[in-house]
Amino acid sequence: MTIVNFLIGVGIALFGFVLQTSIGGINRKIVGRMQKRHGPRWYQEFIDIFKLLSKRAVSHGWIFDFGVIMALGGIIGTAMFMPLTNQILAFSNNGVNYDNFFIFVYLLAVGMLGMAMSASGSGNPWASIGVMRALTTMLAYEVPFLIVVLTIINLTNQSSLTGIMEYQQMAGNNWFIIAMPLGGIVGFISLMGMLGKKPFETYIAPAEIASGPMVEYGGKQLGMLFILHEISVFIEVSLFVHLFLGGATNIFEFLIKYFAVYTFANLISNVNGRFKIDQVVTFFYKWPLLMAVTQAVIVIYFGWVI
Amino acid sequence: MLSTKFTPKNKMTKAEIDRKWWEVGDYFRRNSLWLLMYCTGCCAVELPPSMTSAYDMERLGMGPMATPRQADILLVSGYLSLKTLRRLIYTYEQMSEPKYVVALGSCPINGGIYHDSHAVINQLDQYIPVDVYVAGCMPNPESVLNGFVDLMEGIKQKTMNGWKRYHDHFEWYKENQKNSLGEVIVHDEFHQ
Amino acid sequence: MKEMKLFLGPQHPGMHGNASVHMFVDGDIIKRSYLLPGMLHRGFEKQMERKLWVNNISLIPRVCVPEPDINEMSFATAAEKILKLEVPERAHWIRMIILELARISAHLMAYGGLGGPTGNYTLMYHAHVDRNLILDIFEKITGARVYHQYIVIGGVRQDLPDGIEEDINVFIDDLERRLVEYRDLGIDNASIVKRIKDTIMLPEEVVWELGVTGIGMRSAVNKPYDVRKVVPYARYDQVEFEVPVSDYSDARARLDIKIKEIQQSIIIIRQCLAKMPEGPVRVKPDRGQSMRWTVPKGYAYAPIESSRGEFGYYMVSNGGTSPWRVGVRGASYPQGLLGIEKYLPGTRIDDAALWVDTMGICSPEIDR
Amino acid sequence: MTNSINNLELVKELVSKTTTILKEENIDVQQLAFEVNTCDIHHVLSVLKSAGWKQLSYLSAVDWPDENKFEVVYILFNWDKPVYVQIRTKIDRENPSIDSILPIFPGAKYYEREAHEFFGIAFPGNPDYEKQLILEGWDDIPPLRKDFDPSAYSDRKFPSREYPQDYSVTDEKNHSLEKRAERKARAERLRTGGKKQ
Repeated sequence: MTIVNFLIGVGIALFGFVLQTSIGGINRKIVGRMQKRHGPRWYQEFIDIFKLLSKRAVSHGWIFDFGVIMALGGIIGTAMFMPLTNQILAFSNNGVNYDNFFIFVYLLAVGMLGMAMSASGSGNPWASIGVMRALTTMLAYEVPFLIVVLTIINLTNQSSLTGIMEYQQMAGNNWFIIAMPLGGIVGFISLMGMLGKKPFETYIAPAEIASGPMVEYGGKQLGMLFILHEISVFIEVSLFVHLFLGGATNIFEFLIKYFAVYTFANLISNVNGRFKIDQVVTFFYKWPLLMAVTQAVIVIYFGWVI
Repeated sequence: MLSTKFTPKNKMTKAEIDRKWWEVGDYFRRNSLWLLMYCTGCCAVELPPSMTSAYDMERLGMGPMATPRQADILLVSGYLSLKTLRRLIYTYEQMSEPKYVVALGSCPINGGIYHDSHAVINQLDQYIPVDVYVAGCMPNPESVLNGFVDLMEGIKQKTMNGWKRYHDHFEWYKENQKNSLGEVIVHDEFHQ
Repeated sequence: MKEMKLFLGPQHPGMHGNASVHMFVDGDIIKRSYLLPGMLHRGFEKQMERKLWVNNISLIPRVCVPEPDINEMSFATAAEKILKLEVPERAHWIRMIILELARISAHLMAYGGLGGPTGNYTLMYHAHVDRNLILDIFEKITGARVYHQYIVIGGVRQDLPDGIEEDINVFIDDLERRLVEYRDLGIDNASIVKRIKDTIMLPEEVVWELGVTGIGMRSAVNKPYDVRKVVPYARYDQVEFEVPVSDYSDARARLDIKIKEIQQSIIIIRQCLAKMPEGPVRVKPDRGQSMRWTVPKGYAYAPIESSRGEFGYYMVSNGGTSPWRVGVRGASYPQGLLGIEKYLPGTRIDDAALWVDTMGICSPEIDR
Repeated sequence: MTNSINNLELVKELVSKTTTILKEENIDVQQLAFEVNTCDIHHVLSVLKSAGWKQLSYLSAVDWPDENKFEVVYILFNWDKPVYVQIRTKIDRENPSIDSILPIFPGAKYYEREAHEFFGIAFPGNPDYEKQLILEGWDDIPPLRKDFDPSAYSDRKFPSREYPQDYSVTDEKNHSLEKRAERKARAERLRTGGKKQ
């Protein structure tokens, strides 16, 4: 574990930020075309973020400020562990890769909790409703997602992301989304929930709770939240690529898969309405949970993996 | 060609450095203007066309925002009744700086068609500083967009500093607000 | 549990127009709620008393912003009722075309407004594209996009321009084809159906208690209670159209009726274009008389079917050069004020914006 | 519309049976107006409501300062027998008060609040008619009374913009032709973008 590892880790986080921000911008353009309009410039998201950082901000006490920084730190810390391909990865030692899946599950929660803390610190009732909804949504999508991932871990006998990637690449690119179709669908639906895309956008919901947790943020804090959001999207989409789409052997493969997944999620999001919070929970605990359990039974007891 | 090694360093003072950074910031600020759509009046009905596909404001990097803290522009769309003005001042003071005010329609300029009404104020810039006026009743989407382009140009030329004026002449603005509104604080049966 | 107080508006993305809904919530359920109107108050009724009859024509469209033409029509018919003035035949048909185009535009705006509370912005963008085409047609006919000042006392301001029939036909054919798409994006979209089906109910007793009219009433009582059918104005008794109704009034039924009404408006416009006779379009006051134009003493109430319900002007003249008193009956008055106080409680916060949207509440006409 | 005449007759009969009609007006084939005594208002309204006129379309007041009276207007409508009925009554302008019709038409609540706000008419029986509805912090006589002058109020309260040049046609030094030429030149300048031709 040398300083070089840390530098690579920070580099990956930075790469993730730049990648997701540009792809987000391109996606805004694609969605614009879908809505019969021209759409913004592709680098608009960068301008937005830097503008927010250049503005003055109001503080609502130290919890408010500290929560944002804690969330951003937590997310950057998570992103540092993310492998891009089989080889590009920050922390590894003599062939042992430190990119266990559970690192992401735990560290992502730090980001979420920091944001929840800070938003509650603002004292705005919309923000506390938003936080409550965000945590409820998290509870809803985590359960089916974890069942599917545990099935994968059971199948591959390891929880390292690069290990799972290599397992899929070994026998002629046998991706889990094809090998375990039900699980793949559950994974994608949970991904939509993680990204906060439209049917599950309940905790942002501008027209209902005035953008929820973000309601009191402006200026620098909002800029940091945007960076946080971009990096967490990077982590979540990469997790899906690595777990279900066979990872990537080189960086171009990763970029193509990443772009495809994110764009697909975004397109689905833009022709849907959003659910109410109780509908989100019942939805996740109904079909995705059932499908995830069925998939687990099929894989573990019957061993039917294509 | 001068060798950089021996040229004396051009020392910049702190003020100059700040100004340079401010200019860099101005580039970002003028290319990403977020609106706070406070639909104070009729002109709000021409905003959906200018925001949606027909005129597509997002080309210029502009978009609607949900809360005053996130927004850069306070878009006063039309006449202001006293009741609205109270809430508008609240909203304006909540926005994070630098902030700009764009007033649509002729009513904020001189009262427009409601110049003799008992409920509508006549001149907005007595109460909060206004950066750009877009005249017309109601202004077309073209002229609304033109107003925003003017605002961008003004940010580039550093003439859009209404928010600084509000700081400098805070007493004067408060005085005017008190004279017309009686009291700026909202009192009604729900704010017990 | 303690009640928490929330404001939906006046500056809130879910609120249409400048009004504020104050809600006291327990968890996610609204316990008490009020509408706080008056932020769009301009003192219209006072302003009209101070202006000449002719000047008022430029003032009245501003009463209800999303659908200005009903104001002009209502004002003109009320004055004509007192004047006992007979309007040229062609003017009636032109008025109907304008009113129906305005109805389509208001319905599209309201239907696209569904995109806001449910988050489906694609629907909103598509609806606004079509609405913008209507505004272009208006610009060709009247010279203005939103406030037309076209329907005046004694007819319409000027005749239709050449070739406008072609434009209108092209547009309505196009729109008729796209209605399917609107259904798919909106009320038949699985994720939106979850939000709007079986919620935001409006039972029949409530309709009679509040005095709700328009789509809200027709969706609940299952009878064609439409002012155009019941008290026909202009030449609505000479065109054939259906009034879509239903007997189960949830949010989806009301939106469904909206789409069906667009369809019926298209049919009416087609008939108008076919049946419209040639001839003069306006009874003009003599040259130089318009400033001194007086209306005899009298009272009249002129109801019009707007996109939200019965809209009317109550007009009193004492024989002077300006109206003595003009009262505006806003179509969204009952459901907007008493409805929010009595029937919004019990729903969830998520539904509040949708409630306001699908009940058809237009704040400028409540405040005036 | 074949039976609209019958409907008119029906309304006339109903109202004349219940009360003495001070004045009757036929506005058009589907609209009638009656002026009745103030004490009979509730009776007339409830009779009409039970006969099917169960929608209160409008409630407001008209100010007649010459007679020193307020006129309160109720407009009812029946969707099955389509006739609009205006019921009007005159009350004193000093300390105006009329009993609320809330027990008959619950929908009248906010109309009455508004009438109180704009005319100052009291509606005993309506629990919160005295609360402010539309205006906020009003400090003058109710605005829709005829003796209220909004222009003076506006001049007193809201500062107006002062223009360095007077563009109005009532200007004493009004040189129309010169002004028109000036305007033309300005338009030309705008059109060509300020370039000299």
